Amino acid sequence: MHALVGENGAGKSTLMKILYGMQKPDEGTITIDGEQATFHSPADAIARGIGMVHQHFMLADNLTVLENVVLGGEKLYGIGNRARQKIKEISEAYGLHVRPDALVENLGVADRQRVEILKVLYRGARILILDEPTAVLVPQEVDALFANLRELKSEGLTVIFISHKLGEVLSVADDITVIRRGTTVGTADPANTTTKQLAELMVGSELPSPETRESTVTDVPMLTIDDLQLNATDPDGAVREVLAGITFTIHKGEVLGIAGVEGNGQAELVEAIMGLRDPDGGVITLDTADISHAPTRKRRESGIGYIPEDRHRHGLLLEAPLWENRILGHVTEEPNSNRGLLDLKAARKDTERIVKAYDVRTPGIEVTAASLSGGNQQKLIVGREMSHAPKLLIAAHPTRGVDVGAQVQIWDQIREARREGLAVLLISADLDELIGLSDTLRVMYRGRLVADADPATITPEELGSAMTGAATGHLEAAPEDEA
Amino acid sequence: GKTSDSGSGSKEASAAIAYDIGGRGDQSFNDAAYAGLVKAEKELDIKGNDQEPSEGESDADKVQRLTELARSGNNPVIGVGFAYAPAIKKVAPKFPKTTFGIIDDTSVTGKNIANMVFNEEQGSYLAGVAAAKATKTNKVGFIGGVEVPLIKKFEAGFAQGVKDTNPKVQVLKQYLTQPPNFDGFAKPDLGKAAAQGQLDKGADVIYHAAGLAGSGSIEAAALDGKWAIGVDSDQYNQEGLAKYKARILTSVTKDVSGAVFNLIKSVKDGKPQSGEVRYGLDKDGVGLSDSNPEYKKMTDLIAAVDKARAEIISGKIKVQTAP
Amino acid sequence: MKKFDKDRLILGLAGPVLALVVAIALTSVVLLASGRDPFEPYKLMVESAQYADIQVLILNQAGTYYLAALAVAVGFRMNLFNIGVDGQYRLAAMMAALVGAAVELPGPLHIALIVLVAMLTGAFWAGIAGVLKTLRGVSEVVSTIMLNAIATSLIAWLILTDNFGVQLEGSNDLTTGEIAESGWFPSVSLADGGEIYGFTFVAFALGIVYWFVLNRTRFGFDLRATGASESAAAASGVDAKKMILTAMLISGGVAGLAGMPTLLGDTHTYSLSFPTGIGFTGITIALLGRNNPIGIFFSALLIAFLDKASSALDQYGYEKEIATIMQGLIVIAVVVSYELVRRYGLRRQQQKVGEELAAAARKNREEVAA
Amino acid sequence: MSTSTVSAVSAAPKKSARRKLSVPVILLIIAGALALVSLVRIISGADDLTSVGQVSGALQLAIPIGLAGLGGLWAERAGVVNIGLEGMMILGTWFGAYAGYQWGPWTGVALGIVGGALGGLLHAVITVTFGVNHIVSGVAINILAVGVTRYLSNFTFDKAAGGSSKQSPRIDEITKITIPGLSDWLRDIQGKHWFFVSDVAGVLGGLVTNLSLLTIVALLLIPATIWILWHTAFGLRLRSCGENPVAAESLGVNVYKYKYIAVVVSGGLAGLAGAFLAIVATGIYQEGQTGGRGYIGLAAMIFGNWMPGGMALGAGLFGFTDSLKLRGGAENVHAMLLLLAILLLLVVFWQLYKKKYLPAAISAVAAVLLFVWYSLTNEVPSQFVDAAPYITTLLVLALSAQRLRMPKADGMPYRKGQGK
Ligand SMILES: Nc1ncnc2c1ncn2[C@@H]1O[C@H](COP(=O)(O)OP(=O)(O)OP(=O)(O)O)[C@@H](O)[C@H]1O
Ligand SMILES: Nc1ncnc2c1ncn2[C@@H]1O[C@H](COP(=O)(O)OP(=O)(O)OP(=O)(O)O)[C@@H](O)[C@H]1O
Ligand SMILES: [Mg+2]
Ligand SMILES: [Mg+2]
Repeated sequence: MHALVGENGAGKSTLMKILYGMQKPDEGTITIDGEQATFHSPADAIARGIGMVHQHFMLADNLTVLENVVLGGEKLYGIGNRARQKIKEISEAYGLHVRPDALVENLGVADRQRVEILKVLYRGARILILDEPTAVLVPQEVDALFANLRELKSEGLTVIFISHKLGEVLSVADDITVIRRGTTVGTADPANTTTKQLAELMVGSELPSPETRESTVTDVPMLTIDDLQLNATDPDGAVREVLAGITFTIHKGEVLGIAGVEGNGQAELVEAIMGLRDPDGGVITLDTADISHAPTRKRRESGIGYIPEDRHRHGLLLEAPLWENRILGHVTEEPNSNRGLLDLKAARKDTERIVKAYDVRTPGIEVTAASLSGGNQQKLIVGREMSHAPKLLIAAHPTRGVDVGAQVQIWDQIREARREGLAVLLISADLDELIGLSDTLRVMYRGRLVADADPATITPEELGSAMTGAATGHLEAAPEDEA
Repeated sequence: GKTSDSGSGSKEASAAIAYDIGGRGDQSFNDAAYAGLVKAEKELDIKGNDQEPSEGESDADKVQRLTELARSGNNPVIGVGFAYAPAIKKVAPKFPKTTFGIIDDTSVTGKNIANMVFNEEQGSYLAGVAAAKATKTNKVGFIGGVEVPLIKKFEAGFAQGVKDTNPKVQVLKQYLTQPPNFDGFAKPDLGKAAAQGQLDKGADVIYHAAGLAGSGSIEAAALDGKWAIGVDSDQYNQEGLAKYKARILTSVTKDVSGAVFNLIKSVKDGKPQSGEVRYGLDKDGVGLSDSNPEYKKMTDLIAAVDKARAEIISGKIKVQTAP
Repeated sequence: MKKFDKDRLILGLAGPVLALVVAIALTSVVLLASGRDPFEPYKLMVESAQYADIQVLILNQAGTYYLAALAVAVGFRMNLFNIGVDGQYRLAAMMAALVGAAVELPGPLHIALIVLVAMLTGAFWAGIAGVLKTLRGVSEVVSTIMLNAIATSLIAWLILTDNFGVQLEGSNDLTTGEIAESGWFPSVSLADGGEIYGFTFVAFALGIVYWFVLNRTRFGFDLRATGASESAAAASGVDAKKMILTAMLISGGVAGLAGMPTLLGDTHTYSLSFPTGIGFTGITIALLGRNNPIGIFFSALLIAFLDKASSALDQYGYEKEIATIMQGLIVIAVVVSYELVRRYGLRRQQQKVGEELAAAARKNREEVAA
Repeated sequence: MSTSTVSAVSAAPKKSARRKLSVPVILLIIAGALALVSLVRIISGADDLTSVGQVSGALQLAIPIGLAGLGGLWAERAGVVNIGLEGMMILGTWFGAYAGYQWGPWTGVALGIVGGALGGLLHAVITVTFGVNHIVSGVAINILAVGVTRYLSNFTFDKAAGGSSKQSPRIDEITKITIPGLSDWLRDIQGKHWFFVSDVAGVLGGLVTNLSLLTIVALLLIPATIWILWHTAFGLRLRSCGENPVAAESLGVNVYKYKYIAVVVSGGLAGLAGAFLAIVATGIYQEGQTGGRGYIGLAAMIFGNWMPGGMALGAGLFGFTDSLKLRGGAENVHAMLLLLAILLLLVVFWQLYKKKYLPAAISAVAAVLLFVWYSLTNEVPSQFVDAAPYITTLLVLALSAQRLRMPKADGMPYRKGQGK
């Protein structure tokens, strides 16, 4: 099991895409089993036993798991029952728990990940490439994944994986390669390397830690949510509770962290607070004003900053230049516009400022957002949201897919603003981040807040178990947390 | 700047026609006008020019077209179809020496304007008489291409002819499309479906005033072994319909070609027509064809038609122009 | 920034020029294949376009096209495909003509009323599609196709003499009656070339408004953002439904104006022979002009030129359909060349990015080595 | 406690969004609808509503639309929007007639398909290889097809006997079959105007009377499409290109190839639609014959939610109302008012049941108005009769809950090797 680490845009994904035949190298060779190989397309790579799980899942939402898996490999076991049987077989053999006839659209991230792995195994791959497979998983899921991977390794498969979480890299990898700006800058032996050394090798800086112990929490409530209820109607007419009885308060200078396995209502909670969904019950109060049914724009103007979970869908106009992306979401505010008219000059100037201040790596502000790497896109978003001095920041996975260097920066920004009275609603799958940044922790399960915990004492493992619904109420550090 | 005077040196006498939607090749109205022009070319030794419209054009385009034709020395310049009325109104005063002809319109007048109009209702009346005589089911059908006043004239005459001949006969009527959707003159499958509907209701004679779409009506009637009545030209002799000619009882003819020829001739003779030139049954401007041998055998029917013809010409019967 | 990048300018011009050359070459091939002179038709068309009256015709037509294309472009800018411009402008022209003929007011007021009625009617008709889309999720592509046909029927009914229509004595045409002279929009008369409809200038002025609203106002930004990414726009505070409805209403309102140059400048009445199909040409022009007001302007001129200059071909024994073929080929060639030029530009940009990163990497390595 | 497995928990399981209608349910729905129509027929006396002629007319009018829609479906399932259907259909009419009048109708059909497929190929080159906006390309093809066919007619049909620059000579007919005994028997039963039984007989009769062989081919293409696209490896690959081409590419699918095939097939189907119009529906080529049916086909496809069955339903609805209006519209469409009023009444009950009082009230008012209109008049003005197919389609779309799901990557540019 070989790990590849490096900062954002270091070239990890690109290297793997070359290895998988999706992009062509300008020079250099690829050697498999002592044999030199050139790939013109993924089909060639697959034929040579290489399989890849991409950073952004490569699944067709509107097709079933079965269809997604057999696609491109129809010759192996057909597209009917034989294939279904084979999928069940593999699924059982590696404990993947995949249902072949489910629509991918209805699956959570972890399930999708397993479908991706199954896709690769189905083709009998001997070399498995995983690009940031753990970024979206909770610890238990990560453990399960690594258990799966170890199993594969024991069967003689080779696994290459990319991760920004250096701890897990050290714990599972047999060998580590560090790349920076497109070249190998070093290798490391996990047995006698610390995360600190690894981080230094990567970015030349120290391993960041989200620790934040001095409390800045005041008793002025900024966001109060009272008995929030949100329903959704299924296509067959059945009404489902998506959120129920959500009640909490975030004070000025407080970071409230919400832990939960993805798909348990966090996204919907954020959307309800942002005004993207109209709640079916309950009251949302921002700084004494009732905003339960206010339009999104009004909420943003009254001081909510938003770092969305899916930056491509909710945070950026990919085909627009950076300065237009800087205007997005704050078109009615200074310096972007003035009495209904845009102030392009000021907006451009401010974009330059953000690019500098937040170290967005880009050749200029006229390039499209799509041409930035993910980490840099995120920095731009954070920069934009912080530029309007928000009263409340909703940060969903603010450092997902962001390298360690940039992580520190983002955390620092949040901390600093918190000191000045910012209230933060933090949602993250990275439990270290959650525990490190939050003043208060809540656990969300099936649309309800089922537990709370003190970040000072809780461990990721304990939090993780509550996220699966195994524990409720106030979580104590000690193992005898109430059932 | 310059103007589009192609100035082809009008030594040789020349006449021009400007077509309506459909243009040359429509096997109907426009082609009939063209036939008149060709006949004039042959018999009067003049040069004929013709120009097509473009789809959905405006009056300005028509003005430009007529101006260009007049300026390059054509005389007469004939607008085929009532759509040319506003354009002729603008252009005619600018070329007082040129005669302008317009077909199917008398709303624009002037010394150098000849309004060639037809009593379509009279021809249709005769068709109504023939239909009423030919029907055995006492149901006959009328299919109009596009519901515009001109086609309603056909309907009015036909219905009156039927009723006057045999009040018991029921007239089914159907229009294919509404203006400005002129598909009803162009899509034979619409004509076919409409005719089929009337046949299913028991009609056994179907008269169409639907241009090309009417060929679908003729087809449907013929395949069902029922009678069809054609329009504009003698459709019995139309090549495209040869297969169904045996079931084309007769056709209501409208002598557009003759009208065009006459106007050109009058100009050539130095006595240009002006004002309303009406072509009715009297001048054989409209009429009922009798090419089908089966038709010729129906003496009773022919007698009734001839009687009606005489009464219309004498003014005893007044045919309505609107239903 | 390097706004006046010379390379970019050359690239920008290279596209259209290359496209025209290719389209003309292909058309010549068609001519040659059918045994015609491969070059004379162009000569004839260009010659014909030197006449003042043809130029006026082209300009007037371009003005009409411009309005229709702007209407389409407003929709396209936010991924709404308003195929219904055709029905919208016809219905609008008809209603405007009806109201215009029914009242008599002092000049500017009369015109203003007519224009207002046209805009409201167009907006109303497009608004139906907008409402259906926002409330019921009906695709605007389907609903506007249907509404075009329904507009045809509605007009046919309204213009019956039993309802609101007028049939002049001796005419086979149905009209809405003539608008009094106070409701005529003044034209610019040329010595012998005819008249440029005054409304043509209004049309082009509207292009400036379009540009300004889209690129310089908050509303325009919201609209473009919605077009670029509906989800991102929603998260940024745009009410997507309201935006769809608004865009549809604006598109319809502008569409309603498309009949105005002809109505106010020439016919002063709506009749069965009122020009049709302009909405569809508008789609072509908007696409050809890439929804950009200047691009649309040139596209409108180009298409109008091909339309009008081609009538000369008829006289000289050439099939004027060749101009239609040319239109199709030009559209294809232009958009393909846009795309090729865009890709070339993108590759260059990426190269630059790559070079910069490589340089940075080298520096880095030296530092590491040091 | 950290050893607990999580895999089973993950996201709250949602119910499958796609409900599969089973065959009996579909049959039941059809029977219900027919019974309703029958009721209206009995009340209004508009016996043509379900007559043999009406149904067979509807079929004939629906087929070109349905074939065009099917063409659209093939392209869009592979992610290419095809608004050029109209143009490809025009090519189909021209090529079909050109070959048809000279070498017989079946050659005409073959060449019509080829003509349309050529249009499709051009669309594929422009959109897939050059990555141009699909709508632009489609619009350009529509213009080009009009120009090319009209231009060519000047050199071909114009010279032929019985043709002109706008019209081809007559094409021989394709064999039509009528099942002798059955057809007459059904027609008899239909003629008795019994409740329901006659309606069933009328519908069945319409489907077995005067059926051109090409009509049968066209009808079979719908199940064939379902089978190819949903039950073969080829179809899976093709659809994956419309859902997520980058994922397909990452699994070694040659996305370009499938897009090309799909768009060419799409053009071929549109060409077949054109050939059908020229050869079966009309018997000649006629300039402007397609008259926007390509667009209507596209609308039918969207109406049918990008599924062949739904598309066929859309085309059928259109053909049915179109036929109704052409066959004595004033009376038939008048009866439709009653049908509509009853349908709206049902909607009212449904909405009341769902406790949606305001929409129920609106529907109720509309139903009453329709009923009043129905009872106070004898016919509908012919102008509105003409609009009947369009209004019906709009109403159906507006009343049925719209959960349109187009292929995810439909209309999106795709470049090999540039996926994220
Ligand atoms: N062929 C190339 N030539 C020059 N530069 C390239 C090339 N390919 C990629 N790059 C640059 O190198 C970076 C590679 O991005 P890549 O996706 O590999 O990063 P990454 O290491 O996966 O980052 P992250 O951790 O954010 O996922 C990009 O920023 C891109 O600009
Ligand atoms: N051939 C190339 N030449 C130069 N740059 C390239 C080339 N191919 C890709 N790139 C660049 O690679 C970058 C893509 O990086 P990529 O999206 O993989 O980054 P990432 O950090 O992995 O982002 P994310 O975390 O969002 O996936 C873009 O900046 C793109 O411009
Ligand atoms: Mg990456
Ligand atoms: Mg990344």
